[in-house]
Amino acid sequence: DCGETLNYRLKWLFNTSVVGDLYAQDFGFFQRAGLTVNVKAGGPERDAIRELELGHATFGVASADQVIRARAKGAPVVVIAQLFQVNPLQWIYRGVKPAINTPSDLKGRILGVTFGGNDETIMRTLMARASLTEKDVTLFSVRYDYTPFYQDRVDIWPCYRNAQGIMLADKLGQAGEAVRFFNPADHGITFVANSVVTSAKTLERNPEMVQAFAKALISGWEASLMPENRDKALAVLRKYNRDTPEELRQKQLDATRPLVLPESGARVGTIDLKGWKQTETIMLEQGLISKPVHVEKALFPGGKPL
Amino acid sequence: MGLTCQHLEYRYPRSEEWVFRDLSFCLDRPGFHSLFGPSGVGKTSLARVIAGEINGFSGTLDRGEINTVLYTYNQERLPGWAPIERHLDRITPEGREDLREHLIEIFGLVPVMGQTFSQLSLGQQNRINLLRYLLQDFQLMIMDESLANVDERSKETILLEIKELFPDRYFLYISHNLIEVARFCDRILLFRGIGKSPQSLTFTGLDTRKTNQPGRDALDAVLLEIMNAG
Amino acid sequence: MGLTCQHLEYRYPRSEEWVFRDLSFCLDRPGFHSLFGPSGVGKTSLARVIAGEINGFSGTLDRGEINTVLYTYNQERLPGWAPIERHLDRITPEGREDLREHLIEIFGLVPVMGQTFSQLSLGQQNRINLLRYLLQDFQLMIMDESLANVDERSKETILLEIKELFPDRYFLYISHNLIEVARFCDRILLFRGIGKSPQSLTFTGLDTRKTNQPGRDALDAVLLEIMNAG
Amino acid sequence: MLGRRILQFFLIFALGLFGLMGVKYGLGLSDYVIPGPGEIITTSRAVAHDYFFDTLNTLMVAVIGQAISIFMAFFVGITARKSTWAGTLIKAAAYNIQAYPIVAVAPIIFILLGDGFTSRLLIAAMICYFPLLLSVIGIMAEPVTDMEHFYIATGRMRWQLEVKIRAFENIGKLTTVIAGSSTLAMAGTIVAEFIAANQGIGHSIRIALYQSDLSRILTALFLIGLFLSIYQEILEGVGKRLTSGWILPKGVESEDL
Amino acid sequence: MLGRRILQFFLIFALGLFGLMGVKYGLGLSDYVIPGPGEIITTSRAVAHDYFFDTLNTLMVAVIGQAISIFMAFFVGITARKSTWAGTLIKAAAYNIQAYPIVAVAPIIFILLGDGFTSRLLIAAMICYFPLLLSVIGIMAEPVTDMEHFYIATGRMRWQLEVKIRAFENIGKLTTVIAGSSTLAMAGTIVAEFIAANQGIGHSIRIALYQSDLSRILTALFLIGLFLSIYQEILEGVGKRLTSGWILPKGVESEDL
Ligand SMILES: Nc1ncnc2c1ncn2[C@@H]1O[C@H](COP(=O)(O)OP(=O)(O)OP(=O)(O)O)[C@@H](O)[C@H]1O
Ligand SMILES: Nc1ncnc2c1ncn2[C@@H]1O[C@H](COP(=O)(O)OP(=O)(O)OP(=O)(O)O)[C@@H](O)[C@H]1O
Ligand SMILES: [Mg+2]
Ligand SMILES: [Mg+2]
Repeated sequence: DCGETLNYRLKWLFNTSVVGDLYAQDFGFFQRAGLTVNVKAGGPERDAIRELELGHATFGVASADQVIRARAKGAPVVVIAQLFQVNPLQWIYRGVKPAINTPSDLKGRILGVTFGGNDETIMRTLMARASLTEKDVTLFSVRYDYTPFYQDRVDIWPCYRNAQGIMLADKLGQAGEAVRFFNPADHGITFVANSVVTSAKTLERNPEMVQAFAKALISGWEASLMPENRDKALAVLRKYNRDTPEELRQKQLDATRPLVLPESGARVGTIDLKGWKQTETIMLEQGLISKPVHVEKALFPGGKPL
Repeated sequence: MGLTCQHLEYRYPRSEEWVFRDLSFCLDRPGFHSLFGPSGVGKTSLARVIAGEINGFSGTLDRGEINTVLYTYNQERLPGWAPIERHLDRITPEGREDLREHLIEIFGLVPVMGQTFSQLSLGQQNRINLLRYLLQDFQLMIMDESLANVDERSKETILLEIKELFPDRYFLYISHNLIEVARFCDRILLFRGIGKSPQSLTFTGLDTRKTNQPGRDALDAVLLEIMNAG
Repeated sequence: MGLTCQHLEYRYPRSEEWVFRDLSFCLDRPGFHSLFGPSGVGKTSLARVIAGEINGFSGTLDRGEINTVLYTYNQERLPGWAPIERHLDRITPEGREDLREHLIEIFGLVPVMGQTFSQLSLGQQNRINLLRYLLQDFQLMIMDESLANVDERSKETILLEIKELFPDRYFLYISHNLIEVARFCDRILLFRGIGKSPQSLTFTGLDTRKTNQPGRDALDAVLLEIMNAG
Repeated sequence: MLGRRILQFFLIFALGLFGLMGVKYGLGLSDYVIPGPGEIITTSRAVAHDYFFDTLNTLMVAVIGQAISIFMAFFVGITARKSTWAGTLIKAAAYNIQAYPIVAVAPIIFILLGDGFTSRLLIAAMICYFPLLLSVIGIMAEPVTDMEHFYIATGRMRWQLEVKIRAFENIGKLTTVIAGSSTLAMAGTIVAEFIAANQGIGHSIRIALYQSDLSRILTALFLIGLFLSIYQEILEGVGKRLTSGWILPKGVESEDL
Repeated sequence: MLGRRILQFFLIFALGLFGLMGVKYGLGLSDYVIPGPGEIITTSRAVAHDYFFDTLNTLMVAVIGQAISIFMAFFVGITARKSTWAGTLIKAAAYNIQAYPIVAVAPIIFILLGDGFTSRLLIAAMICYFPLLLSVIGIMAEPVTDMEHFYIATGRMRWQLEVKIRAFENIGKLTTVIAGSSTLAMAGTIVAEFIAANQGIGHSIRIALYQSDLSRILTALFLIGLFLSIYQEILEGVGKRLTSGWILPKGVESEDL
């Protein structure tokens, strides 16, 4: 059934965070593996795990909290690769504000969080670590609209470091304002971000195909982030993300590289077992799941990329 | 037997006034009869009771041999999406095409067949409306001021023709023109209103037909009789 | 001088038939006049031309000393949100309250004052509508079948009263009842339709008033004259 | 009467739920895709109390929003009813603004009004008023000649009277549209909360969506439907009492009032 | 005529833009809150071409969506016009479903229909049809006694005829609502694209929103308004031609047709 088109549902719209996925598609990585893959954009109303189950997609991208929640509800989802080694979800704040060096520096500030989103989970965990309660800070409900941050009504604002982070920094930079980022990982919070998932059934029935897919995808990602392929990668982004100015795309691509290719030199796609376990622990602490799901069972054996 | 009403009583919902009370009358034979009486006395209400459009009255209403009652009034309208010709065509029961053409001729409506209803004068509207009812099956036709806005000459032609064409049907003609009623109608049901007893009286009119045109004295006699009673 | 029309021509937009062509007539003095003619001949159209509701005619229309023309027709309705009493109250010009009460009395409408318009019988509706127009300022009132659905006795009372109350105004009474027209009207404008020449003829009726009730022979003479001309 | 509407709502909701369960068990889907009955019950028990008050909160805003939108619809509809230049300009403005997706206009609203109660109300009213406006314009633009003739002929016609006559002639249509627009007020408020507010059931739905929690969403939908049924019941009752006091139609209808 | 509507649109849009600039310079807001005229011009030049075709794409879907929603509105409205149990049940169902925010129902729609063209169309139609439905129910529930009497009395009344009579009697109101609903079809399609599609101007707006690019959003709003003006102009023209062929009202109106 290699002739069949495999749908690969991303988590988000086409942007720099999915450069490897698009690169693999456009430069024939899947084709060479004998697969026909259709990479589809995601969005907040999209849920790749649901689509896997319904057969609308064969592979997808989901965040770790989605995977854990789905496992908690019996969805047979398995993780075959972890795309981000560092969670790109960070907080941006204006350079003129006092720096946030430890979580306890959050005290007394107005913090943007997306209620229900995983930034809320992360922020609450940080607060818990710093023994801050909701009385010590002001939580501000974040929407898609950045106006409250622009108007300086909120001190720190959650964003993807490599996407909106670049854009926000650029906009404020044009107005002569410098920015800084607050990265939870720097304070011991590892909360895994996007991973590639498929259903247990697919893995069981067609392990070779899954393997071929994972290999092709990871090769695509590796290639897309190689400095010598920068222009090709940018060309792909230009094609799918025509709306971002070229200059920003370059900055975004450069910011994506360290998030996917960690300094430790681990291979692209490596599943960070410890990170997953901590993610589960955090979710348990925060009451997002009621009992342990043993997420390691959902990770491809040994945490090694296929 | 024809139509018999006994001790009819009715008042409109949420109204305190009785329209009629203890109203009894009888239409004993087919023919062109009249329901006559001053404005507001309850003719329309009674007509709609007989036609089954008003319920909630008390007393007995026995339609006898009459199965099909049609009630038509002068404010009815035809839909405007087609010329009246097409409307008439669609509502003509099979086999009555000739009757239809004949009536259109007699009613003087040939020149307006291609117009839509709202383009007609009031009298033309009246005539079209009556015409389409006459094409239907009926045993009793109640004409509530159906020709009120038609000139007398046309009215005379129309009435005489109806009487010739439908000699065995019942008609109940509501009109405010006493001379007309006295001349053309057979039974004249004079409706006198709630204050008087009996509430209705029945007279016999001249029942003029094409073949029988009574003289002026006969007319005067009937007129006098009715006027004295009203 | 009163109302003069010369060579009036009119056809409805997008219609090919002329309603009237080369129509000329003159109403030379105040009084209760009539516009008479068969159904569909163009009475309503002419009335609306005179009232200024239809434009786009050609020919000359000279209203002379008449500044205010009111046109009223028998299908008008009063809004239903209040009893007619309240409506009448609101549209009575200052100082005419007595006139209003008097007319209500004469028109036989006292018992229905508390009802809303849709709760009235057709003839009651007719009367209310005419009544409110009579309370307004006017020099010429065109009554287009305004009393068509009212019984003859009420009609007579009403017409005689109107003539007494407004002796110096112009009225143009449109009705299909020739006897009525001949009896009550002064000038009778017979409208004969596009086919005939001249299209209109003017007769003089009996102009019956409370104080002057002509006999039957006079009536017969007028009737005959008009019928021969029609 | 109250019973009937709520009964109908229960029926419809139950049907929807059964359909969903049919899909779930028919396709053998996990609780993540479509939650099972057990989970739905547990979740709804857990959140019922909070959601109840959230929905109540939303309903309150919706009621005010509806009142505003009725006002707006009549205001714009009456001003725009004539085919004059000014009338068509207002109409064009109203139509154009409506075509803009609220999410796109919302940032501008927030800039101007902040993201508090006012914005929420304005967004709700803007979503709700337009359908009302269409009906109001349709009704207000059409003369009721037989009724208006007298007032025009005697120089008594004022715009208030014209509006009153036309509204009254079409009171049945207006009450249908107004009662129905409560639905839109509710939906509008929820959307407003979804994009702007920190409270209300729209806010709760947003959180549940982020957490992919269909059981919560179903609970929210249940409460929304229930509250709306009750509200509409009340509205229609009031409408009926208002109009039946006014009109006693001549004809067959009068019998079965 | 065509000129007038577009002229009006330009006027309105210019007014809005001036208002926005007024706010910007009045409050001294920086370019990232509200972009300045220079940036707006540069951006709109840059995206005009793409956005033009996006909007065209959206308009196409909106036209189809509107057709579907007219069909749906008449279907539901006609079935629900009687106050029978079945009629009120359908009405209750229609109303309840409408109260649910589309964003909350969207996941369920995606589960059932996938994320293709169908979902986009369905969402667009669902947003557009309800206001139509309200008008259709209002109109269909009200007897036109003087016209229907004959058909009822002679046993000729069929539901098709009843619907035809009532629709025809209210043709002016219906055309107003239908022409106006094009606005809602457009808004509905944009919302559908916003949450479901990967093309169309709704999709572009979504991207612009994530990039917080108000200049692009303004460009998109301009194009949406422009296309809609043209579409409505056409619709109203067709409506006028259709109805004027049918009705020649007796009365003053006939003069100024
Ligand atoms: N819907 C209604 N509600 C209350 N009262 C009504 C209603 N319709 C008519 N009436 C009253 O009932 C009485 C009889 O009315 P009806 O229409 O039967 O009179 P009618 O004899 O036909 O009069 P006309 O010759 O004027 O048509 C009148 O006094 C009228 O006011
Ligand atoms: N809106 C219209 N469009 C086209 N023709 C019309 C229109 N209104 C009336 N007509 C035609 O004009 C002619 C005159 O109509 P009008 O209503 O003036 O007659 P009328 O003398 O008042 O008749 P009636 O006594 O029946 O009321 C009729 O033949 C009619 O068919
Ligand atoms: Mg009557
Ligand atoms: Mg006439």
